[in-house]
Amino acid sequence: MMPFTPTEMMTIAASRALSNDDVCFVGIGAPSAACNVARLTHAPDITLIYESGTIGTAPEVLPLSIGDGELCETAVTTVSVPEMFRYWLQGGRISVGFLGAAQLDRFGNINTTVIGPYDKPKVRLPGGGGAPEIATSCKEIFITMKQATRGMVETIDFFTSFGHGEGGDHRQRLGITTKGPTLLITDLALWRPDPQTKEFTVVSMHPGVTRENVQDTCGWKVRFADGVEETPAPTELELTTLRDLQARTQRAHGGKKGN
Amino acid sequence: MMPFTPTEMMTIAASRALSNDDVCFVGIGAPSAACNVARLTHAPDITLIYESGTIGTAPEVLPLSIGDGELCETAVTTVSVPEMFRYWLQGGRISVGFLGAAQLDRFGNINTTVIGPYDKPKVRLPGGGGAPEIATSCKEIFITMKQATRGMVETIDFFTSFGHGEGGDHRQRLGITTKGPTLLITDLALWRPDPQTKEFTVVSMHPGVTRENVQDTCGWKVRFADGVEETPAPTELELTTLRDLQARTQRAHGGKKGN
Amino acid sequence: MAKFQSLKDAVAENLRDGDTVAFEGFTHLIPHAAAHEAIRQGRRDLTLIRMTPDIIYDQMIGMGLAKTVIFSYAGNPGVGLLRRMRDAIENEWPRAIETVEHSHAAMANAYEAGAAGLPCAVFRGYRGAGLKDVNPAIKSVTCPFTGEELAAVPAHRPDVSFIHAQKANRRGDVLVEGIVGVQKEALLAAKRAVVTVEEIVEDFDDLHPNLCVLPHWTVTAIAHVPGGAHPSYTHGYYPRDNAAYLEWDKISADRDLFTTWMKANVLDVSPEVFASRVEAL
Amino acid sequence: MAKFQSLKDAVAENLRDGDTVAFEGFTHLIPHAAAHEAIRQGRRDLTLIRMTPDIIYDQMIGMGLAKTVIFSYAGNPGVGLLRRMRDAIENEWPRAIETVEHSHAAMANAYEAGAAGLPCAVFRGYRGAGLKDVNPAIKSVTCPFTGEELAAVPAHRPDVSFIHAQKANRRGDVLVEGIVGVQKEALLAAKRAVVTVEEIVEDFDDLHPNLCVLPHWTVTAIAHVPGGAHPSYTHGYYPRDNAAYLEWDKISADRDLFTTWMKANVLDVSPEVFASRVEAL
Repeated sequence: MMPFTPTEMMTIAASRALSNDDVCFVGIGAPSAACNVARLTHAPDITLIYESGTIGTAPEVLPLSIGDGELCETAVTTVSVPEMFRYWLQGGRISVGFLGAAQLDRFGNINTTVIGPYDKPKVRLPGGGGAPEIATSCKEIFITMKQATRGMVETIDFFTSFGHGEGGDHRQRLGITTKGPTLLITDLALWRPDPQTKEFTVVSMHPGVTRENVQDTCGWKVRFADGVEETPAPTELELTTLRDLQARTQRAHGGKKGN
Repeated sequence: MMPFTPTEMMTIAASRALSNDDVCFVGIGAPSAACNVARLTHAPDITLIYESGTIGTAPEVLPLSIGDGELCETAVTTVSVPEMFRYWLQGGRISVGFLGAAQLDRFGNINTTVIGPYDKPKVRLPGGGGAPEIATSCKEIFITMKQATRGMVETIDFFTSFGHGEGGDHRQRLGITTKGPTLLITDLALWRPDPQTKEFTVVSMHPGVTRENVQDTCGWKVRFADGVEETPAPTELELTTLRDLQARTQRAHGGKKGN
Repeated sequence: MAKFQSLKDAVAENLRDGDTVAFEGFTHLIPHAAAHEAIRQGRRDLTLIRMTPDIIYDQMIGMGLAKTVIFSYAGNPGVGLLRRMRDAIENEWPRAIETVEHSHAAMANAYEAGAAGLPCAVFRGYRGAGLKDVNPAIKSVTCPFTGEELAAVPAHRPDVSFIHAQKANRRGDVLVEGIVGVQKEALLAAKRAVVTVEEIVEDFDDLHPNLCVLPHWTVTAIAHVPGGAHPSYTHGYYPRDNAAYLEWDKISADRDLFTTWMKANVLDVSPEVFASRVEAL
Repeated sequence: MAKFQSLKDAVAENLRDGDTVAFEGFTHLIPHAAAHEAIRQGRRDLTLIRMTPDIIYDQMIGMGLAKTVIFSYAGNPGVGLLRRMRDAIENEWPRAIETVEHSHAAMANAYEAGAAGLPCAVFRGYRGAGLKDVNPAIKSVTCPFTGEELAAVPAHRPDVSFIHAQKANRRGDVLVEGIVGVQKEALLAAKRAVVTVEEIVEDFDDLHPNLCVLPHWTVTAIAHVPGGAHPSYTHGYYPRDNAAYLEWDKISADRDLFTTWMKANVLDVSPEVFASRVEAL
């Protein structure tokens, strides 16, 4: 087994959750790496969509922004941003939406808007961008984040995007017909919502991770599934693919600055 | 003076009402000929838009349909039909819309839907197409038709598109801010709405036409403006341009049939 | 995922009696070959959606396939009336049909809303117009900011849409170019989408990034039918057969002539005939 | 009708204190040169609309031009936070600003509705999300056919929009290609539209008919500013200056450093400097 970092494990675990038939709405950072590792390994025909309007992209390097030129150059087609949100996202054509979080609660509700009160924030975060509608229009949502008690919290400061709300059938009660968060991929574990309560439950821990590691980095009392599995370690192919992608990306984006 | 037909006079009179800065929503038939004669004579920079999505077209021959290939080939750009109706027509970007009529009343209300009752029509006409929204979204409307008592009627059988309704400020009362019909061009005369009542009033008669000719071919009692003018006869340039256009069109569309 | 198959199989698998169906194409790219295949397969009780019913629906209505027609302009463009559709409305021949009539703006917006997954389209329309008194599918909503009353119509959500396009590539992506009409919207609004194409090419690598390409996973079936739009046209392949449109005015004027023509030119032939029809154009 | 003029004149004639203005470009084609000219001319009390405020609004906010910012994602894409915008919100430096926050879907739909001449945009959005509790500009309408509650937001109708594009021709038609973003909508939604371009060419005769071309009569002013999107990019001309985006994180972290940088790189230079900035990329 090649040695690997927790972040690499997280990215590779996320990539494994994707299949050849998926149509993914990709964010920047870990989701982008995961989606492209999937494309370069077991899911060569996966469709990657970035909200800049690029549909079916196959970038050689990871984009720094969601609107990098290479996304357009390698796309099947590039549409306007209103069309992206109307026909493609709202139209219900996306199978998996990836979201990250500054704060996350046990029901997959996400805050990326403010720390503190909205009107007088302690920290003004970037805000939701596409997330409020990604969270409800994609057939299902995968969340990726590194575990930390200040990120995985009992109560989020702002509902940037809706996961399972208060849990149970809260989505259905709001008339939302999509599944919402079905998978949380952290640097330590894989979590899936309990079928009834919708509370995220640890179903698999990454190699070498203990229950204490998971609980110590999570702000709510963690539930573990019966028979928690061990996430298979990254294969050599997965790790090499990810590292090559990141090395190519580094070279491409480390280019010289304009005058 | 070259001899000319009443239809030629109608087309040329309509073309004169257009200027270089106009953005015209063009129908098929007489309006299309008028718009293109204007473009080929005094208004070379006029913008012609056909509802097929072709913006700024300059066809060499008149299209048989509003979606002929040449409209696209000579256009500044070709957009989708939903965009045409949303951004370009509803967006308020069209200065002049041309409409024809099967039945027309004195207030510029138009019927192209049915003769007889809607549910049991004596004649089922093609219907409105773009007309209902052209009539209210363009800054002003020009109507062209050949005069006949069965066409210019006291009461139309169906309100396909709204002109001045019952006259007066009826448009404003419906919240419509555009001018509506400002000019009726027939084969005998030019008509403009009375500033107060909005009833179409003859302001100019074509050469050789008498008041009796106008009244005999109109189903309502005709009002004549103080000091009715004589429409200047077509110039040689206008007539030649129209006839050349029609001859080119004839040759182009008279082509052989597929097997 | 797009399946490459014969037009016969694509129609048989995707069009059922009683379906709501759109055959779209705005003057350009009208899918005549697909409609003829539907006629040969004898589908019944269809609800036909199309902005301009045109010759294509005149033929389907005249052959008795239609129960309802949702439309906005029932003319033979540049020629005159649709005589088979009139005969069905005025005289119930060969059967009575229901009509649901809209404006072009309403129809275009209804396709757009269907593609956008919305239940209805909202636009500024029908002000002072008579259709809203005779079509109960025309309602209104009030802008919560200005109080303006806007028109609302139900989104089009066909069971299946048929379009004709220039090209597919081997993966099943489809290119539509020129006058693109409402085809993208009609396809994305539908549960199933069948596309006939002039040509199948290896890949689309040389295309400009902003062209209208429908990814393979939005398409149910693709059939290779050169000439499949005739007597409509395909930009870059063959021109509109204007003479055929003029001729239709005569053929459709008489029930017997119509019936004989349909037998000889539709019922007794197969989709391959379309390629030869456009050869001389 | 498009008027060809210097960027200085185009900004002076079209942007006034107190205006509602959009500088659009979605990662690609961000009109930095036009924003710098607005900063040099010292406009005040602007309501700035933009999906992703980005470096361009971070600079305008930090220089005190903004009264209100209407936005949906206030980050430095791929890098982090917008430190000048944060400083204005958290510490009212250099002045307090009001924020009106939406989702991307709402902003895109609001531009679309503006271009379409509608008073509001209707879409399926904000379900379960917190923004509708803090932004009174988020309301709802009910679908008259299904009873579904849909989100409604006011259409964007800027007094003036600024975009950067690849090319204009001599008539003043403008070509935007690649990632086209919301630029067409931002331009058509505005009362006045100013476009900076990389290049002015004789005509557009060789363009594919379906490209995004804005006819000259939709454009108020065109200024020729090569490199005018830097550090954003222009597809076909120069790449994104990723290093400049990373560097901005440091410059914007400190008020003095920011002020010094703005003087040296914005206040004391002219639009011609943009051409040289992209030379080495």
